[in-house]
Amino acid sequence: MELIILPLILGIIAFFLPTNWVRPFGLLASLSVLAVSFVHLMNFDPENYVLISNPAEIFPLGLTFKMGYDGLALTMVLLTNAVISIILLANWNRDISSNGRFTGLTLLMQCALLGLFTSLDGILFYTFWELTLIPIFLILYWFGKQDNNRALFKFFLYTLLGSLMMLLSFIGLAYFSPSFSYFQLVQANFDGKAVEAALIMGGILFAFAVKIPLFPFHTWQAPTYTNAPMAGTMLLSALMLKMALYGMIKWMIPIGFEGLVYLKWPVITLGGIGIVYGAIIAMKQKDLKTLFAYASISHLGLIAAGIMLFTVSAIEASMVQIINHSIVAIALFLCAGIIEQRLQTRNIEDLGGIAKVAPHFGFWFAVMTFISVSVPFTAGFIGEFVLIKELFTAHWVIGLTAATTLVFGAVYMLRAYQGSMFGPSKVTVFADLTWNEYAVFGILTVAAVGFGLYPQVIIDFIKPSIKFTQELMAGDLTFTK
Amino acid sequence: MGKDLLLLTLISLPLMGAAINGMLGKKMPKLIVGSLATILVFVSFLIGLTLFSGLDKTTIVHLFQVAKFDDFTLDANFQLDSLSIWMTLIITGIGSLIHLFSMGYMSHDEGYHKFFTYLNLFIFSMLLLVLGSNYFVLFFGWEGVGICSYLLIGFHYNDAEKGIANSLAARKAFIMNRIGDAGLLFALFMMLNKFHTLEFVEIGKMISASPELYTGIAGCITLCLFLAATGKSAQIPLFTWLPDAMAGPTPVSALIHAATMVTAGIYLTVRSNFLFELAPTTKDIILVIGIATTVVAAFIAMRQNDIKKVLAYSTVSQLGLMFVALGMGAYTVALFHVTTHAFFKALLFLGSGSVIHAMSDEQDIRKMGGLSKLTPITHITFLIGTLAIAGFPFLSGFFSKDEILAHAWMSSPIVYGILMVAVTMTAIYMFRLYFLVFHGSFRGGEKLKSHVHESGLSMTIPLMVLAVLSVFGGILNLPGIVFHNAGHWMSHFLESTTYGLNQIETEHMDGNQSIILMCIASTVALSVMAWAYITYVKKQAVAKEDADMNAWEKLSSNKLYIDEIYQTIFVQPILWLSTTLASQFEQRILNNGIFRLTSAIEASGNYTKKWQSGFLSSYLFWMVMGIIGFISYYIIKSTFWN
Amino acid sequence: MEQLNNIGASLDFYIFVSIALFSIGAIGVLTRKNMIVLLMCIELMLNAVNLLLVTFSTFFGNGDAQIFVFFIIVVAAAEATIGLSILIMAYRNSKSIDIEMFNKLNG
Amino acid sequence: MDALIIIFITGLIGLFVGMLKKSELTLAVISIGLIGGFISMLFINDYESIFSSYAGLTFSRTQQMFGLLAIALTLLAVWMGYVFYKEETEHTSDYYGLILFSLTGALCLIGFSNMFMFFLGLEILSIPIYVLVGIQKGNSLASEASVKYFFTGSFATAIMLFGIALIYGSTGSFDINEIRMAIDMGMSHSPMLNIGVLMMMAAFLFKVGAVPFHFWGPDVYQGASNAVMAYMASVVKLAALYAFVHLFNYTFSGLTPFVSGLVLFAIIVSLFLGYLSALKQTSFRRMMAYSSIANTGFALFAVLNPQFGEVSLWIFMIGYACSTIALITINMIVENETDEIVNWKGIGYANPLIGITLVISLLSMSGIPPFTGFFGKYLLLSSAFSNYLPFVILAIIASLIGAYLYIRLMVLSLAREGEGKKFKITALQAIVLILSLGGTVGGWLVLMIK
Repeated sequence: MELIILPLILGIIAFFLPTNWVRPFGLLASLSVLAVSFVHLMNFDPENYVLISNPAEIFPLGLTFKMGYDGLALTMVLLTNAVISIILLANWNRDISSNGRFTGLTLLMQCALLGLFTSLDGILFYTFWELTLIPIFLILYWFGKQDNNRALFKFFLYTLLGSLMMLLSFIGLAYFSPSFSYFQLVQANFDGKAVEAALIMGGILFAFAVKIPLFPFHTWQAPTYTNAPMAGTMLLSALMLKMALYGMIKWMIPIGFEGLVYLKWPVITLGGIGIVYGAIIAMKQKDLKTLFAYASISHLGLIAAGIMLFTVSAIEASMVQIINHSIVAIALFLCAGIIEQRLQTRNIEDLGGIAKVAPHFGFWFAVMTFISVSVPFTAGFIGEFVLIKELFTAHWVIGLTAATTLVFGAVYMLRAYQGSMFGPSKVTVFADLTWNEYAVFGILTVAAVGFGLYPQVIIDFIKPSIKFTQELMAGDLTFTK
Repeated sequence: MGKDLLLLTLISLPLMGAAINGMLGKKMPKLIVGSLATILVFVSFLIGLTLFSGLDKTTIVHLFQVAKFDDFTLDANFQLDSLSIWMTLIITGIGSLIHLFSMGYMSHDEGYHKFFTYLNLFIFSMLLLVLGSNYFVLFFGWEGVGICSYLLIGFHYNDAEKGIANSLAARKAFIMNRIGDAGLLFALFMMLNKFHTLEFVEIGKMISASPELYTGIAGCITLCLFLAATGKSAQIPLFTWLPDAMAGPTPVSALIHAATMVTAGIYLTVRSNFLFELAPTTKDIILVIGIATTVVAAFIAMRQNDIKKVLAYSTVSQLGLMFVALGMGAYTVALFHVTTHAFFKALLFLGSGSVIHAMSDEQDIRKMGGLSKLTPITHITFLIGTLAIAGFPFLSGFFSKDEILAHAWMSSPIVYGILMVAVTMTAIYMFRLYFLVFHGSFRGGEKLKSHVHESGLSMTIPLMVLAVLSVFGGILNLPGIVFHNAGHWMSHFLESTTYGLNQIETEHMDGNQSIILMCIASTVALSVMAWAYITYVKKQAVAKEDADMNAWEKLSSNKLYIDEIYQTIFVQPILWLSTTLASQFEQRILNNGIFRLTSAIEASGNYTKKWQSGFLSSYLFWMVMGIIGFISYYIIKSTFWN
Repeated sequence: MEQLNNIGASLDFYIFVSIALFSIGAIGVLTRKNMIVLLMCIELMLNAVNLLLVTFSTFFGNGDAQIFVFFIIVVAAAEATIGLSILIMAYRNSKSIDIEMFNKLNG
Repeated sequence: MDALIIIFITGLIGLFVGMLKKSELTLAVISIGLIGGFISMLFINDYESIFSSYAGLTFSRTQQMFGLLAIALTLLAVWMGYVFYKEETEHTSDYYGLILFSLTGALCLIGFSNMFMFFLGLEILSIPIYVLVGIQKGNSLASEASVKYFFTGSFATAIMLFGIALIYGSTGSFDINEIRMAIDMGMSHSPMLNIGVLMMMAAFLFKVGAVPFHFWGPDVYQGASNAVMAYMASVVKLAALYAFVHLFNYTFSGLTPFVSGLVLFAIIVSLFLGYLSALKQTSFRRMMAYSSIANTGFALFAVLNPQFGEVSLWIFMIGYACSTIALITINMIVENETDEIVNWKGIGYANPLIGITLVISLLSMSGIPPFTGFFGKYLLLSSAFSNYLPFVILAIIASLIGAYLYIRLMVLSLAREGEGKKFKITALQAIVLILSLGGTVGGWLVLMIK
């Protein structure tokens, strides 16, 4: 429980701190939360569930305030804490990080995310799902571009529409399950009611599809990213999108499994379209952030499609890919942020020759580029390899479609990199990296390469929980602690 | 020291070098940086030799398990057998020579330590490629060399005038290789689904156990593998990146784009021969593409005026030749040509490098001429290289090429005929190049001439070593007619790894037939040489300007317009699609569609609020209307509801 | 029933009369613009209700309805007073008692 | 019973205390009286009253809860209005007296068990409001509002009475239990009864302010003062809604399938009309009026839900009333002679307390968990889910529009660069804000206790 309470308290404190204390406080706070989660990790055994809140009786509305984590959730928890710390570190040399409200909101965001990942109760899940929206909204609004209201409303209402659909699904779910406890929801039997299952699943899917975002629901993303501050973009792409993917693995498919037959291929198709569409649009974008936004549409389309297959390997691979994408997202948006901070522009056409004036930045940007095109020795390679393999096994057409990301990814990423770093030096003065940026890049590279060479860590961690979920769905497990 | 440990050191030494140079290179003096890199590679060459001498049977070295998914596992294993060790020797041997060469060549470059870091990294990934015991590790190496070649081609990215061009060339190379890699990936997927493993040995066992089971899938797999091979080894349709890749420093061209990386495709094919043997169709396709490539490239090479471009196209052509051999199932022959080609092509590139160095970075042969006196060593070595590639009797190229021609003759005279044409063209452009560069009068102007000088030792030693190799390389695999017992030593050495390959031994045809073939080959070489001597030395002909070229010459010098064709067929449409989608679909339909909808909803508020007129009478009126509506509702309802 | 029959009129008759009264009142409310007349019309509607209630109470022969009528009368009186005072205030503010004058609040 | 009497007496005392021209004193008296009423309402069934109990006025558990809520909300409204009331010291007590009398009516309306008390409650509730709306004598808008409210209101009363008369005519009783019995015994098809019920429903829809009887709402809310509006939007709505739900879920439950169509129509139209018109308002109180029309639309789902209707309504009203009171308090703080919404620019960023309160209130109104507004909507919709799914979906869509409305206001008031000037908040207002915030955040926890 302290896992969720701690960031809440720290966040509230951060609001009232004097300006010059905020920066170190924020970093320390996030690190302390990270430490706590590591303590959880130390005495965690992937084979079983850890329930951090488990009241005996069922409250009105079928509310059971169950909270806990398995390997899957704990992975996300660790990811969240790590990412939050890295984001705060990455913003160290920006004055946004000395703003109490920003730090506080980030920590509240962390609290909401941790709650989301550890909640084992439908309504609780929905609650935290909505709560994450508020801090990010305020961050975007207060620290983003000042004329960003339209993009902001688009983002908020779009996601809100999605979550309302999810609410409908949960309301409908109440008719199939005695309570909102995760375990009972998963065991809710739709025998012979596949269509209902599909409808309920569809409602939940809508919420996730907007967040991910899947192909036709992605229009909020690019404007939101471009208007957001660097930290906001990082939070969005490195964490909030992952909520949806996690939700798909942990909640959507296990709950509505009977309906999966109806939704499997449509979603995979959308994912496939997204892969190509995002990549193709990214090719000619001028604004680095927009480019990366479309790139992430392409990447996440792949992950979503892989998840919908719901084979064990696919889910393991998508977890690897989720982590990798968080790394990539932070890396790329940090690069864009650095360029913007130094030059007040992100337009590739105004850039060029930065590598000459700032060789270290050039080098690290290159490394990040290669990580993001998921060359071997990086986590992305394993993830994409297995995901595309699974898709190819499911059907060769989608396999081919997914594989285009190998080529197109190289095309737009190299264009972005070379366009901004190489060529005739339009940029004459460019301050090279500061220590915290070095640190961030270093950490990210180590993580990417580490997971790329030994992804087994992640796999061992989540395989039991997938198996467990499958048994739970099959109902051979009467597990209702 | 156990074999596996030796193997791991062999692989890790270049990586170590890369790490050290990468981190501390900036601080260290250039000499140490260069010699460190060189020595490490050379040491691994020595280790390779020891392994080679002590080689008995195939040994697998298990390093660690990368990932275990529920129906397959990905392992980092290394395999030690004749093929892999042979490739290792080529890579490390040529590699160390070229390292040595570049110590001199790059001495004035500010990116010195970066260069050697990349080179060592390349050697490392190349070793991964050839030593890996399964397709997964092979893929790691496969992509790794791609990255290194990207980095090295674009090495001078911030060069004042050629910076953009260099980085574009690098990008082109990387992306085209990526297309090939996709093919390799799909091959891997199919193998995983079919065999549930990627180990060469195990797949080989399965297939040899019951070949008939796998004939169908083998076709698809081999096609994908061949796509990958075309990407790396610059075959039609993916060959256009190689000439552009000459933007990189010359040692890079020699090492990566002549001797080692581009032969990865051949290695891959030989490695998976058990699959190719099951897919005759694929082999025919390989044959056709090989022939096409070798002819086309040779044709283009004839009117190139950039010394490195000529060599690049000749590389493509030679690779095509190797694929012809593969297409005919003569794997060891292909490898033999790989080896000899590595020798003389490296030699030629380094020679051209030394020339360019001497000419202070001038690459246009129209500006050269008469360098034979100014740079004697380069001249001699270059001549040897030329003779070797042109198939001058009893040089390395002569034998290796002759093997291929012999097989061609065996399979069908037509193939043989076409290949002869290609061979002739090879001789033509090589001698043209040689004579234009080293004979006649210097065309570069006095100022330039004063600078011209012979390169230092670190550059000439490799040249000489390679010259020796290119002369005597043929001994490795002499045709049987000369020494029956020593004949085809290399083929026999490699047979152990190439399962069930159908050898067309030259022994099968009677001695004089093969002698006739040899005679034809040598006569062609000699006559072309004579012709070239007359044209370029006696008549003092020089490379024409573009203006007064005839049709075929234009075609040749413009590379058959293939780049332009690709541009219009593939690149432009995609970019157009990108802009159109972004502006039309994305912006107009999705964005504005939603925006219109929302604004319409918002605007509808204006109408709803009009209802609130502010007049009491209208309020009362609507209330009465409501009640009347209620009552009418009752009337309707009561008629239906009971 | 008897009493009703004695007067020679059926229950329906009374109901119709009161409905008529009520409708007249309603129509008056709708058509007239003078507040005082509006007030009177509403009183008329209330009286229609009274009539109806009284009729029913006679019909059922129990008295609660008649008590209810008294309630109504009282409340009606209260409403009338409040209404008149409001009317006066309105007149003070905008020298008119025509309801068409009051449309500052709209939209 | 005692609660009513205490409150009524307090109202009278308040009037006399008012002669001392000491508004603080009046406030103290009134507050004490209300708190006393609250306590006696809390234990209303647990002790023997000195007054003989009257059958027409019973307080079951739910009714008791509604009563408590009504009193509590009145207390909040009284406190938040104090700043405004005390300006005209000689009238302070009039305001308070009237509000308390009206509260008495509200309690009657909550506790009624026959048509007498119902009618009386309704009138006692309404008549003081007629006065309160127009009590700013000089203000022409106020007088217009009170004129409109009075005429439409008394017209509705007449209709209501006609309905009651018809129901009496068909069932021969004023007692709701007897009426229920009569309906269950097969009266349900008698035209007189049905039309009577429909007329009552029309009047109810008027009282709660739902389409097509909503017209008074915006005008009256805008014309009335913040304080009065707060009281109307919270207590009056609560009492009227409860009476509506109680009558139709208990007494006329046999007719639910008959009226459901009309109710659903009213719900959907109110939702969309309310939110859409609210989008285009510039006056804050007017916007709140429209949004209250829409929220009424939500609340009416309770009418269709015999089992949980009243509980759901209770939770929903906590959420709605608390956030409304909070918002109106804020409006009162920031208002400078006009109540244009633009006054709100940047206030949230400059004044943390206001900021937090308005953010949470608005989020609760847009139905975002874990705030009471969400659970209210959740309960209402989930009970209607199985039978009226399409309408639930429509309601969800409408609530999205509503969310847009509230978020827009939130964005406006949280603007950074705006002229976010600091406002001084009196202790009483701060208390009101915090209390209502508590209600908004924790009100739904009551569910967990039960």
